[in-house]
Amino acid sequence: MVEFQEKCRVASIDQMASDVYRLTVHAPLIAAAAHPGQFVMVRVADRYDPLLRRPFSIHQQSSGGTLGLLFKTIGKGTNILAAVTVGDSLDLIGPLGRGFDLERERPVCIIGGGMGIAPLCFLARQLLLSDRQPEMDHVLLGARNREELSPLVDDFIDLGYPVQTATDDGSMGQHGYIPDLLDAVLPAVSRVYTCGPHPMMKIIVEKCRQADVSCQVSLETHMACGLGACLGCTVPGADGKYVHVCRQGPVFYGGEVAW
Amino acid sequence: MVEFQEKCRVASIDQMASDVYRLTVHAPLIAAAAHPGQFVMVRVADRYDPLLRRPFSIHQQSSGGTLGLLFKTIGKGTNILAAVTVGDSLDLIGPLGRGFDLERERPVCIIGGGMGIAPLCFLARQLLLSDRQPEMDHVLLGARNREELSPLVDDFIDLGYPVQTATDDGSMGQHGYIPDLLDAVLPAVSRVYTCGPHPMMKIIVEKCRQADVSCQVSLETHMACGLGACLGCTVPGADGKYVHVCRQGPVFYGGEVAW
Amino acid sequence: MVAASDTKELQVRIGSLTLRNPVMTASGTFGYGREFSNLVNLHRLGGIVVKGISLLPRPGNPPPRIVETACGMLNAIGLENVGVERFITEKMSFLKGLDTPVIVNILGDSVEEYGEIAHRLDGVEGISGLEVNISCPNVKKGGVAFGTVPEMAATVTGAVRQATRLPIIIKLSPNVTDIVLMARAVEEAGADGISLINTLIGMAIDTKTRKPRLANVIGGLSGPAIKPVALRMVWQVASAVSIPVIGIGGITTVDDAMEFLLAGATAIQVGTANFYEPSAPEQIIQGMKEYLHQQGEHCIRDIIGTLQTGI
Amino acid sequence: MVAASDTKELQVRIGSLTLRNPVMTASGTFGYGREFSNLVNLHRLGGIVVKGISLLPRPGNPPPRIVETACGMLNAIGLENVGVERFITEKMSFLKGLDTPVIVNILGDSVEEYGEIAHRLDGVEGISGLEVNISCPNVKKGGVAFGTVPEMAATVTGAVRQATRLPIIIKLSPNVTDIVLMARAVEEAGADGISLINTLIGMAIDTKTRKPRLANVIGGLSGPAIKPVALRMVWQVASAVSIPVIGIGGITTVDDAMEFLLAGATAIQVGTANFYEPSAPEQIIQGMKEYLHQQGEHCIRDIIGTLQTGI
Ligand SMILES: Cc1cc2nc3c(=O)[nH]c(=O)nc-3n(C[C@H](O)[C@H](O)[C@H](O)COP(=O)(O)OP(=O)(O)OC[C@H]3O[C@@H](n4cnc5c(N)ncnc54)[C@H](O)[C@@H]3O)c2cc1C
Ligand SMILES: Cc1cc2nc3c(=O)[nH]c(=O)nc-3n(C[C@H](O)[C@H](O)[C@H](O)COP(=O)(O)OP(=O)(O)OC[C@H]3O[C@@H](n4cnc5c(N)ncnc54)[C@H](O)[C@@H]3O)c2cc1C
Ligand SMILES: Cc1cc2nc3c(=O)[nH]c(=O)nc-3n(C[C@H](O)[C@H](O)[C@H](O)COP(=O)(O)O)c2cc1C
Ligand SMILES: Cc1cc2nc3c(=O)[nH]c(=O)nc-3n(C[C@H](O)[C@H](O)[C@H](O)COP(=O)(O)O)c2cc1C
Ligand code: FES
Ligand code: FES
Repeated sequence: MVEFQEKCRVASIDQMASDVYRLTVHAPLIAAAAHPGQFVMVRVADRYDPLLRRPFSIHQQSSGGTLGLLFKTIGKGTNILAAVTVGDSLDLIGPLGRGFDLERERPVCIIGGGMGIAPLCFLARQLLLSDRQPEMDHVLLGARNREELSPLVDDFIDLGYPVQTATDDGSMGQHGYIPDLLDAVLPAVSRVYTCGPHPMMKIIVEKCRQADVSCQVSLETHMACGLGACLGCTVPGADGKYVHVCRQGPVFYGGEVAW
Repeated sequence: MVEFQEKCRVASIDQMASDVYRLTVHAPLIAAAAHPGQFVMVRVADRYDPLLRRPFSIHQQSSGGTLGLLFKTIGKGTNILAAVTVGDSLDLIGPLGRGFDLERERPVCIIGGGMGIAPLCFLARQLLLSDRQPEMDHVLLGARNREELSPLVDDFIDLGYPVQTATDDGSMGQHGYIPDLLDAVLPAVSRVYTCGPHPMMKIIVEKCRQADVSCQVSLETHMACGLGACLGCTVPGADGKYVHVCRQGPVFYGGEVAW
Repeated sequence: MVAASDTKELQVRIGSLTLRNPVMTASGTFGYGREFSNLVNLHRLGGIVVKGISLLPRPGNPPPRIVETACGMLNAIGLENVGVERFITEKMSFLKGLDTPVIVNILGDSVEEYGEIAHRLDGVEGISGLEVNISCPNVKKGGVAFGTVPEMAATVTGAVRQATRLPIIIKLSPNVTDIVLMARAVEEAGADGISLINTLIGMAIDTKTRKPRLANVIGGLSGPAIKPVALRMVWQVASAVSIPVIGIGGITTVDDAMEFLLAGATAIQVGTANFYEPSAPEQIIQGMKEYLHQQGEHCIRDIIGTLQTGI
Repeated sequence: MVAASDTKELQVRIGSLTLRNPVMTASGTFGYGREFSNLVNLHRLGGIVVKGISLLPRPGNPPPRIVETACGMLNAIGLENVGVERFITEKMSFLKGLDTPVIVNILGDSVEEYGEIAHRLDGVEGISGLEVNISCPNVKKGGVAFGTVPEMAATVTGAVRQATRLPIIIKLSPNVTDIVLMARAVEEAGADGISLINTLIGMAIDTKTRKPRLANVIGGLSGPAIKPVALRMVWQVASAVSIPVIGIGGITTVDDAMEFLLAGATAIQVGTANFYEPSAPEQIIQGMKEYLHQQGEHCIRDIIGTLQTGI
């Protein structure tokens, strides 16, 4: 396990939708060590308001030393982040936490909802490294509307994955809920990877349990340190004990946590 | 007495020296009511760090509704201010406090040190409105070095004032101290206006007292409100009672405060 | 009458005093009202609490008196004020012209002084209530603050109660081990309401000069930094007494204000925020109506104390 | 020997314990040290205070456990820890390999428990001292915190003193009326040092859901927001006791640290800052040398308590 604190120059910031941004920074040390499902803690301002770093999944990574984040503006920190400009310096700590186990068997099913799609892009790319044919896999992506979903879908299609979509407003793909798409493909897959809203993941974990398919989920909780030190990021584990999302996760097997 | 809270668009920001900036904002209400020697309270960030507004003298004012500030970066607030860009919005309250009394008799002597020159530019321009010939007046300006002083000197020269200068490092004008230049002109003037470092103003007030020349000084203290409400901006008055710089000043007659 | 009930949606009561809305300005942060008259529509406020008044004028502390801290500020004004007589003659003429309740914050060195000043203000036109600042040192008890000993706080409350027919609000100091003990003591002694918190005691040092940043060495900490402490104390006190509680401490936005109301405050005061955002009180009043709408409630009284602490 | 004296310029002592510099990491904010080993050079630190340890493992509070506030954060971790036995077997193997003093923060429900855990840790290789967290509720006294009653604090101090030969530091709670009374009580009961402050008690509410933001409703406030209160208390205590004082509260920069040393602290601890700026302790150590140079002083001991409060 290696972790770095790195001062990173902003290489690009693109507005993908009204409140969604893709940020690329030069972070050679973190990028070189990153594994899909891991995250970084970003210091969004060098003043004390906001005080704490913000956690973001690693969305993209390049051997050239860049790291991509995909984020939605929801509050103080993300709004500050959306206002950075190329050349600004950002302080990142990472890569942090336990990521996805890269399944060699196939086909797998990748299911992402909203910003939960962020880490799955990096996952999808890394899965291809083990001479896998993406055509056999399944990718189910959902979001509020086409504006938000469409650019993310392109990422998977560019890699050769077949993608099924759903949107809350029906503006792209199926009108409605991503987990509904799962039933048709579940019998055929050996592993499900998912990240998205908690209720969505809960349903998926339950479907996988019933179908006896291994399922990895990526969780979100409020975090102060991301390092396993503050013990602030607990969720109840399946055994009744608490688990710490930043170290034991953020990626868990469905059966490891209480739903 | 009128005061406004105004959201002002940044019209320009120019770096005058390594740590000196001139900021121009659109503030039609404040600009229309401004009198030389008055100041504004600027909210430099909409977060809570830094929390308090920062006081700045009104440096320039145009009938077109713009307001100019001249400031030196010394800490958190001024550094944030130095990073604004054209089009940003800044929240200002002003015009605040008691300004200079515009002397109709002549000649007057204007003495500024460092950033203390800021309000004197506005004063110098307003003095000309009463069909005064600036050639008869005296302007003594000092700063650390030529870089800081030269652009400010130009402002006075453009208005037609004769200017004498001094710098700490001798890079422009006399090597040394501004008050030394005063002795030669003091017998001839009917009024001295000064703003600058406290020790400088103290000497000037004393020289004026001895020469029985009326002298107005502009003071600086830490301010929370600028409105006379917090009672935080006190200095000892000449009568042993405290005076409040934001309301009873920032401009005082030399004899009103204890030195 | 829709219009009438509509204007009453924000109305609250502190003892016999009715406020058109729960948003007041805190003592020492709003001068004598007039200072803000160019920037704030004083007629929209729920109430104005004026700068603390003592029997005789006080010069206050030497400068420096204020210093900024992280998300807060320290002040050591030293209770500078014009004294009760000049307050009545010089400041009340403006204030009594307002259609907004004026609450006079009072302070003293001794129980007797509190009683005297309350007596002097009783019946003065334009005064709707007294707020009693008990964070002051009791000079007869070696300078221990009235607000840190329940018995002393109760004695002051009783003395003020005797001296006036005006509603009296006791303003508690947060610098105590058990705020509930203090609140119960003043409730029993006859307070009509309790306001809290006054400032936390703090300090700052200039490391270059190696001197305190305040001439008085220590001062009162206020602003957003203290909000969590204030909210906790308001919740504890509101859960323990049956008189109205007024929440104070770092309130800047409507969200801040609603936190205090949910925790049990009947009204709130905006303090330090008046300095950096004079529009805060009016924005909060406006925001409260929107909050009611969002929550599907009809009036602000349906919000007060409705924090759900169960799971 | 210039080199040797040079490396000693930052050296300070807490009882029999010598620290190579005054900069430690605060309990609960630095895990068991190892969590930061990728980011911080642990060998440069003056000391490491580990997460609070109880006799038996504790699961801690349900989530949510943390929330950000203005220039601060609230935590209600609920003293989750592995218990003293697993601490010794699982955590000490890493810690004892360090050349940096390790101070074990201990806590208990009863005086006996404090004594037992201190006894158990006595003589364990690699432990340089104990820091006693007395901000915990005394279950035998109806849940009143040990740290709010001088007698109870003294009793705990005495029990720990009896149970160990290690230097003991008592960590005071700031949630009291008179911090000096607390400090004197633990000094008399045999403490080798006093650390302060622990967190202020605070609260935050989600106005949308109308629920507390912490499952535990209340939590401990830490970070830059509390620094002025911490500094004031350190100054008061350092002026009143003759044992060393360790300053804690919002320290992020060398300037913050020097404020505490000027106020009388012999050493400091960096807490919440480890979360947002893990390099803070090392930056402070470096900055201290520069500060000495700027002030024309030779060693850090010449700075401690040199605040000039006269005019
Ligand atoms: C492991 C992990 C990976 C994440 N990856 C992404 C991602 O790739 N893209 C993305 O858009 N978001 C991601 N999030 C959520 C992201 O951290 C929050 O949206 C962000 O912290 C909000 O900060 P804010 O200041 O804008 O919001 P505010 O609401 O102002 O934040 C207040 C506090 O709450 C915390 N907080 C608020 N919402 C969340 C949340 N959903 N999860 C965790 N903490 C929260 C903040 O960190 C901060 O401490 C991730 C969260 C975790 C834990
Ligand atoms: C009436 C008045 C007019 C002024 N006009 C000008 C001007 O035209 N140009 C200019 O460059 N400066 C001017 N100043 C000084 C200016 O206000 C400070 O330089 C500025 O507040 C520093 O803020 P900071 O956050 O960068 O510094 P910090 O040191 O980080 O500020 C910390 C706190 O101290 C206060 N403070 C620090 N220095 C001063 C100071 N010298 N005077 C008052 N408060 C201070 C700040 O307002 C803030 O509350 C004026 C001050 C006053 C009172
Ligand atoms: C500059 C200043 C002066 C104050 N003067 C008084 C006072 O005279 N009487 C009083 O009871 N409280 C006084 N206070 C305390 C405030 O009324 C309020 O209780 C405290 O500041 C906390 O609220 P805030 O965080 O919103 O400012 C003063 C506060 C400040 C900042
Ligand atoms: C998440 C968290 C956990 C803490 N756990 C402990 C603890 O176990 N024992 C203890 O004595 N103090 C604990 N503290 C208090 C800190 O050690 C420190 O006293 C306090 O946070 C103030 O310092 P700071 O503002 O630098 O964080 C904890 C603080 C935080 C933020
Ligand atoms: S975020 Fe601190 S332990 Fe997980
Ligand atoms: S700055 Fe508040 S009274 Fe002058």
